[in-house]
Amino acid sequence: MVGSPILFVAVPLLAAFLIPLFGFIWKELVRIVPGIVLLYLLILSVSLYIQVLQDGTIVEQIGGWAPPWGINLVFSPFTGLLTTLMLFLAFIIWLYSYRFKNVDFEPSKKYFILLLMLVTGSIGIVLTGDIFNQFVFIEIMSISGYALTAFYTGRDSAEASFKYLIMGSLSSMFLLLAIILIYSQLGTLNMADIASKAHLMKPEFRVLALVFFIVGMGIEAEIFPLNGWAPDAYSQAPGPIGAAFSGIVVKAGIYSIIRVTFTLFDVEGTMQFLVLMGMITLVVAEMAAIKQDKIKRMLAYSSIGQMGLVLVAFGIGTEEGVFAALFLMVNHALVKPLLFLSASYLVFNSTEKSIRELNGLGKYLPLTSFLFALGAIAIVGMPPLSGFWAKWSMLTAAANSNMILIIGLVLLVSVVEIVYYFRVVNRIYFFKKEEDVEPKKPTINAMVSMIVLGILIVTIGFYPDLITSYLHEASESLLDKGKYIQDVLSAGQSIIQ
Amino acid sequence: MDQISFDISIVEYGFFASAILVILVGLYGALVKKSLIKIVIGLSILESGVNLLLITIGYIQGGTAPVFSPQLLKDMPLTLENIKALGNEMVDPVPQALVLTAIVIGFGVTAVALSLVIRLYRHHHTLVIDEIKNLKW
Amino acid sequence: MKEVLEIIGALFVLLGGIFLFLGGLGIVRMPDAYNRIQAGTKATTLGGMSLILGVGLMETSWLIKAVVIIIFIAFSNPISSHALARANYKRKNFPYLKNTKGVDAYKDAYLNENKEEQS
Amino acid sequence: METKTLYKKLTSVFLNWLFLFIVWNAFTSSFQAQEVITGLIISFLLALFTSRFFDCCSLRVLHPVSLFYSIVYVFVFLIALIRSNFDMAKRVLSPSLPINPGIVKFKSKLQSDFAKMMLANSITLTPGTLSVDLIEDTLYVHWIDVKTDDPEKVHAEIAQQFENILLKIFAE
Amino acid sequence: MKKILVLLLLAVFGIYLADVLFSLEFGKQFFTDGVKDFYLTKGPLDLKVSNTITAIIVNFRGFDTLGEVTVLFLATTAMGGILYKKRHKVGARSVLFPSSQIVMAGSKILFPAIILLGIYVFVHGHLTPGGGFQGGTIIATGFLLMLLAYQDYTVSHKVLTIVESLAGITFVVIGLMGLIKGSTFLENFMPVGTLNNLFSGGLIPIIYIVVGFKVGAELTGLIYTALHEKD
Amino acid sequence: MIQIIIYVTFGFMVLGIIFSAWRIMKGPTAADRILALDTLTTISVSGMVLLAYVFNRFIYLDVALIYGVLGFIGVLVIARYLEGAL
Amino acid sequence: MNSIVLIFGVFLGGAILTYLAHKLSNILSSAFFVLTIFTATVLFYLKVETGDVFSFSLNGLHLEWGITSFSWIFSLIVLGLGTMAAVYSISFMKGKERLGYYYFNFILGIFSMMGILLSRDLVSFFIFWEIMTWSSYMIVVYEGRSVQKIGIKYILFSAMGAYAMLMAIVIIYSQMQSVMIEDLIYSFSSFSISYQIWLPILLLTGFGVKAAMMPLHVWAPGAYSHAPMAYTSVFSGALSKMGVYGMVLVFSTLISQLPEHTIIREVVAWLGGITAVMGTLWAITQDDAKKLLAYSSVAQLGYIITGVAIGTELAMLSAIFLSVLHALFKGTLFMVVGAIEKQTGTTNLTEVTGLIRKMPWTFIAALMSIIALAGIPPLGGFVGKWMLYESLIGSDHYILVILIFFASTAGFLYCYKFLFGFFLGQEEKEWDHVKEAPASMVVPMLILSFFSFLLGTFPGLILKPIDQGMQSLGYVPTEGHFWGMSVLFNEWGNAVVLQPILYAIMAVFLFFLVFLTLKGLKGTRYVTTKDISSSGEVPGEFENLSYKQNFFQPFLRAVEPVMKRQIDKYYTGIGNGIEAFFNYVRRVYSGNGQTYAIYVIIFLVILLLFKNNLFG
Ligand code: NA
Ligand code: NA
Repeated sequence: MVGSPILFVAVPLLAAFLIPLFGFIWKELVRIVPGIVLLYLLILSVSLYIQVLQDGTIVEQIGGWAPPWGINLVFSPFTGLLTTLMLFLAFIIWLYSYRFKNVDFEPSKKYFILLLMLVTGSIGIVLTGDIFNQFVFIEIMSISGYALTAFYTGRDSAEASFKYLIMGSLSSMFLLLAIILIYSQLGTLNMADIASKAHLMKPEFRVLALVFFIVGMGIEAEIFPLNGWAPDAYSQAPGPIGAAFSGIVVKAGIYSIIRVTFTLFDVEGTMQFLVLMGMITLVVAEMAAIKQDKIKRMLAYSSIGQMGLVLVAFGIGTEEGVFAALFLMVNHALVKPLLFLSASYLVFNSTEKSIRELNGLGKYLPLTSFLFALGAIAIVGMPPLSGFWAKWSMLTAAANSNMILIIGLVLLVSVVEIVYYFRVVNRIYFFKKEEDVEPKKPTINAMVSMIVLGILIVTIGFYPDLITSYLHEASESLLDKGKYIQDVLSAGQSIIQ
Repeated sequence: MDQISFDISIVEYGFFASAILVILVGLYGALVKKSLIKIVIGLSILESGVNLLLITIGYIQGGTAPVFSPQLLKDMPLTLENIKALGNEMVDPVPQALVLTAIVIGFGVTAVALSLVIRLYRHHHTLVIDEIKNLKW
Repeated sequence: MKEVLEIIGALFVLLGGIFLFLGGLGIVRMPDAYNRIQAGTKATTLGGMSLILGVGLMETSWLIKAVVIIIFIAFSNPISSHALARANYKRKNFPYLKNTKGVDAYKDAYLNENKEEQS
Repeated sequence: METKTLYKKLTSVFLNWLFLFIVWNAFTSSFQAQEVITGLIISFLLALFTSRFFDCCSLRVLHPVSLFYSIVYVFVFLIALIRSNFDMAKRVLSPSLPINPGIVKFKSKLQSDFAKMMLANSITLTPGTLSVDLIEDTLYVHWIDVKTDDPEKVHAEIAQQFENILLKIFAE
Repeated sequence: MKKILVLLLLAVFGIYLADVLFSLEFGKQFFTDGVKDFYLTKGPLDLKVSNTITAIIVNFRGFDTLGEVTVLFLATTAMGGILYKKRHKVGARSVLFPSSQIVMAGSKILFPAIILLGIYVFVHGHLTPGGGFQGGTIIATGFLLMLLAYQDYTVSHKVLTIVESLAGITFVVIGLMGLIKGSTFLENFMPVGTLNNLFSGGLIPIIYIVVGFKVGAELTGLIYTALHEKD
Repeated sequence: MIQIIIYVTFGFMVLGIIFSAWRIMKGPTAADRILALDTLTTISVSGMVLLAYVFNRFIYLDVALIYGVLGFIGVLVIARYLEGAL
Repeated sequence: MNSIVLIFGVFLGGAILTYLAHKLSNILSSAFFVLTIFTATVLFYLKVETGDVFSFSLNGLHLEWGITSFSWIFSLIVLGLGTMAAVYSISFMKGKERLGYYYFNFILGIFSMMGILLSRDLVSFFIFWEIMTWSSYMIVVYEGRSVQKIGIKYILFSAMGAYAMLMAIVIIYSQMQSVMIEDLIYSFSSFSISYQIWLPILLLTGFGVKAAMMPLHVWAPGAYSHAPMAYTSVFSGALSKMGVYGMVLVFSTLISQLPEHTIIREVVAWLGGITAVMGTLWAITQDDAKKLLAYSSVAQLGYIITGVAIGTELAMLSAIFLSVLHALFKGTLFMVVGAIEKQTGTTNLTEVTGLIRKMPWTFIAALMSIIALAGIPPLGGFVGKWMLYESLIGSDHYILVILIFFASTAGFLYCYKFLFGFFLGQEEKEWDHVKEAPASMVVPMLILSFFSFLLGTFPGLILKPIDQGMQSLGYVPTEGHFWGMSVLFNEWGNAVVLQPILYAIMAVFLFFLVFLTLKGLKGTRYVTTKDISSSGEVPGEFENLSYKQNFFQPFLRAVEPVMKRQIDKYYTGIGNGIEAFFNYVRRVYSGNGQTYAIYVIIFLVILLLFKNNLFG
């Protein structure tokens, strides 16, 4: 036993409560401790993950009560993969954030607490096996998100945060309504228990609960008409937080919607619905992205589009589809943060943060620019970077399910994507610098974090087999609903007997 | 003074209906009112409605609070049967526990919302939501 | 003894109910905020006290806690009424003066206070 | 620390403790040893913490005379309250609403804030009067049926009975 | 126009929701083997907690509560972050507009009583319909009373921070001790005592006391921040 | 007999609540509304105590007390706000 | 180590080294640059033989690299032209910014083209194809802001083409769970009929973009003319041939399996023909040499596409032969333009004039290439075109012959314009200072033009390997092996005896050459444009009377109706429409948080209303 999944929540919480006290001792600890915590959790996650791949899913019962009575955490090949990915990114983002901007002590203390909690919330969403507990974690994540969006004291960040908050409140309302409907029918909140009893629900309750879940989690997962908050929040939050949103937070949103559709309910038509919504999200987001003149906003729309693509891949519903979706998620989780992080330095000193201001920066910030360009090539799915394999998996999965039209549409949209990313790259490298805004050189820690992401993107591009076996394990784990129920509920059954 | 039974059958659906009504009123406020404060109030009302519904779901006809207080136990021995019998007279404790969590969370969100309103007012000198849209398209 | 206490308690309860009703009636009927406060406070305070005392008498083991609530009501109600009355005055809702001599001894103090604030 | 302030402090801690302990027992209403002991400890800790606000009274209030007058006060107050209610009921229920409102003022002889507050509260709950504000030692009272605006007469009319007893209780 | 649209939408939503909910019989339980029966028997029998809600909140679903506490903690942090201003002076409220002397005098005596009430509520969380959140809220209300009555009343930010941090740490550490002493996080490792005694329920009262302190400190902080916002 | 008295009392209280509610809606000044709310609080506290008796649950008295405290401080907050001091 | 991996390693390592070396010194970087390409070339021809296979597995796919005798022919183009262009680049790029960047992408370009040729599976093929696309894009946009639109147009079309190709590959993979090209050829006939039609079309779309086939060519003139000339020679000479390479594969291995393949063939052949005509016409109207050559490339590729599409042995042979030749002469010509640009600073045909004595070697290279391009014997163009005509006639495409012949004839016009514009005509003081380009630029040009001369004269040298390559695609060996000897001394085809005509044409040509040379040696006098007296009219002061100006006015007036149909405009129209639509759509993000909240409820209500349709 290397450790227990509960530590993924307990340790950051402990750290978050400790950080204010540390601030009284030595202010630098406020910055350092989160990094140590994240690093520790990353190591723990990797070792647990290895263990899980060998010995099977770990189900942690909290308070000593077996599911369905107690809350449980499920560390499976699927959730473990996501957790590891999130922690890796969180650590990278921490590394980058360390001295990203020299804000006062008070805000920076809050920044690191909130960042830690943003990550913890996301991980909690992924790990928990209890539907109400997931709601709690969603709230932890959201509140951290609201606060971090409004972190900069400028005018527009509060606006973005307020929109996020309105949508987030609606989201929690719908989630609660769904939970109410389920509870009224089944008297249980445990996901595995719900999954095993879902057939006992009256059909109209089940469908209504599903609809509420889709609306509620669709807001977090940025499905099309529900994602109005996302571009604002992504673009107004500090750069590393934009990276965290696109790399970590939205992944948790997608996870929750997937868990509901794949495990909780077995409602006919859900998969086609995911494809439909994913497609609409993808198309609209890319349409909006192409005309943006703010760099982070463009990245935000692109992020939304990618999430649409992920949903489409999940909606294919086959093992290949899930595999592709996970591949897309991993790729996006590596590339989009890289784009956000590098873009943040490219527009560091400007107030407008417009694409125009990237003109000619290739000369002044060569490595940062290169990493941005690398990210751009990877995100549009051009070989030989990681994005290509993700897209390839997605397209072949679609082809194997005879979704030819989907392939065509996805590729058509990809063309749009290429156009706007290459426009930006063009500006960075081939335009003359106009403004007098002095570009800021990234700090060493920021550089290291970006380079690590860059290396991973290239490595996976050249050698995708590095991760594919894990993705396969994960997708099998997600699809095997019976095993999930068995894993979670077996302990409780033995108690009854 | 032992038995005073209150017949609630006349309001059979009244609780559901009023919870739904509160939800709708809150939503209406959040979706239509122009003032940021009123929107936040709308969201709070909405939240109350959902909480109300949650509580309503857990109600069991004639049930009392799920607290095994001394007055209730009187001199009963603590056996499984006794407890079960008492428990059957009680409302479902789970929604009550959930609602407490939901309320606390809702409170936290409202606090954040109000501080955002203050920030917005500081910058825009208005509370009209239609005038606060610098971020668009 | 127990039955007697129950009966007495029930009467207190009834009396309390009536005064609570009167308090409601008072705030409907009285012509301005100050008078409504007067009516509301007095009636509901007494009503609440009486009702709770009644319950305490009916169930004697509850008496101590009932008294706590009674004391709290007796202590807090006048304070909140006073605070409301004062706030209402500060919002320039002066006492109902139609058909009266227009006695308002507070006005001078209020004006002085305002002057201080401005300086 | 000066002896006097220390004495004052100890007094307020002690009184606070006593007060809180009584309140605690009233809250729990069970006189189990666990509860009582817990109550002693909690009220002591809390008394330490909040004693700097608890300056309502000196040890004098524990003197039998004070306690006796306190009881007297309760009865006087209750009678006044009941009278006031019937007075109010009469006014409320009579169709013509026989009122003649206004704000009058008078000076109180009471010294401590707490005593003044008690007076003001009592006045609020007695027939036809409502304390609007207390500035220094002048009390402004909304009177539903103003009979006089001479402070002396006002004092005699609406405050005298309480003030006398309060003076005895707080020994001022 | 927008109003009509919204009304129409809400009508549809309401009708669907009502349609489904009205198919439930009010006051009847639909499911047969929900988790509540387990709680209603294990709570008093195994945990010796008479308030089953408390048993659920602190023990069966104690993890939610940890999250809940975190949410509040985050809300205070968030509020502080959102309203942060560079030259922020604590205690900048004007003393020009004092509260009434009556309220001042009253709150002096009410304040300790209200705090005591709060403590009573969270200490008896396992016996009465109270608990850490309720008690904490009442305590914060006490501080609110003082802040209302005394314009220059200040609450030490540092003390609040220390209280809420320590309380949070205690909560997590208690949980982790469960992991070490028992086998799982938040598992009870203390004797449970007798039902309806003050000292019963194992860890539950301890956790609820911790929660009470934490919530009290956090809400007080929130109120304090909000009242001092005006510039 | 006692049951009837309690029913009657509830009847009175409901009337009181209706009157208060009417005043809350009618106003006209903010103080009127808050006053009515305050009245409502007192009536509710009393009602809770009475319900505690009806359901024979001592623990409900705590609820009533706390409700009273919160209502009182709520009124003070609003009063202070109306004064313009917040 | 496998030789293929080794070569790829050399390319990649060299690219990175070159880039890094650039940080130290330009000379070192240039050295690495040339060395990399040379080493790779040498290694390739020494070590790699047909049948060498490197196979590996990636992401669950079986992938294979190896050369076939068919792709070997194209490797000649890539490496031959690549090497020359690399050498040429050194001087050409001297003093320019971002050399490391240029070299890096240049090497990646060559590398990716070799990768395409070495890929025996579709995924590798696609990966290299994409690397080729973005590396060439990087160079197209080298000039900066002014070429933003051109770059975007290029990447847009390339991406659409590539994704059409990717779609096909994905479908193929789903059909046979393999991406090997040979598996595809083997199991293509078992695909459903709609796939049998659509897959080739998708693939052809992809290849058609790179081969600048109408109507997918619109990116080409801009991209060709705005990249640095050193690269354009590779771009137009080799990179576009990758499209041809792919088309050959598709036509010879897939479409030939279709029972009803004639329609696709006809359509593409006609597109090729039209491309040839239009390209020629557009080329004629250009006053800028780069543009002129760019359009000319489009036209030439048109011939080649026609040949590929017709797909008879002779047609295919001619198409591939023309591909090789086109690489040689068009590569040279772009280098010539580059040299002139380098020396004079402009490539405008109406400005530069009379360079024949100042840049004689450049002139010779240009002349040889022009002649080859125009199809005058004995240089290659003639052989190729003649074979094409014959194959068209042989397959009864009479109208196409007329088209191609028209294009070919009209092609003389721009050839003349090019040659005359730059080199002949009056010398002007303005260009007095112009000197011959440095040797490292001249030599590659001369080498290339020498080869176009050699292959034109001895087509057998290349036709034989081409023939072998075609056999690997399933063509039977060409009848009688009569390509084994030089065109000069052999009878031409079975039907026509060519020698008399040939000799006649050659006599004219020789005379022309001698005349020009003599004239060049004698020297010309300096005149100004005002010296011209024209039919009694007194020209106005600002009238440019240089006859290069509006040279083909009457001709153009005649073909004006055709020219008006500018495909570009349609694309622009479509583009604007799409953009406007996108702009309209994104207004759903109105910026009002409340509106977003209403969207949520609308979405909810839609789901509720249609829940029975959506969720069973
Ligand atoms: Na009152
Ligand atoms: Na009150």
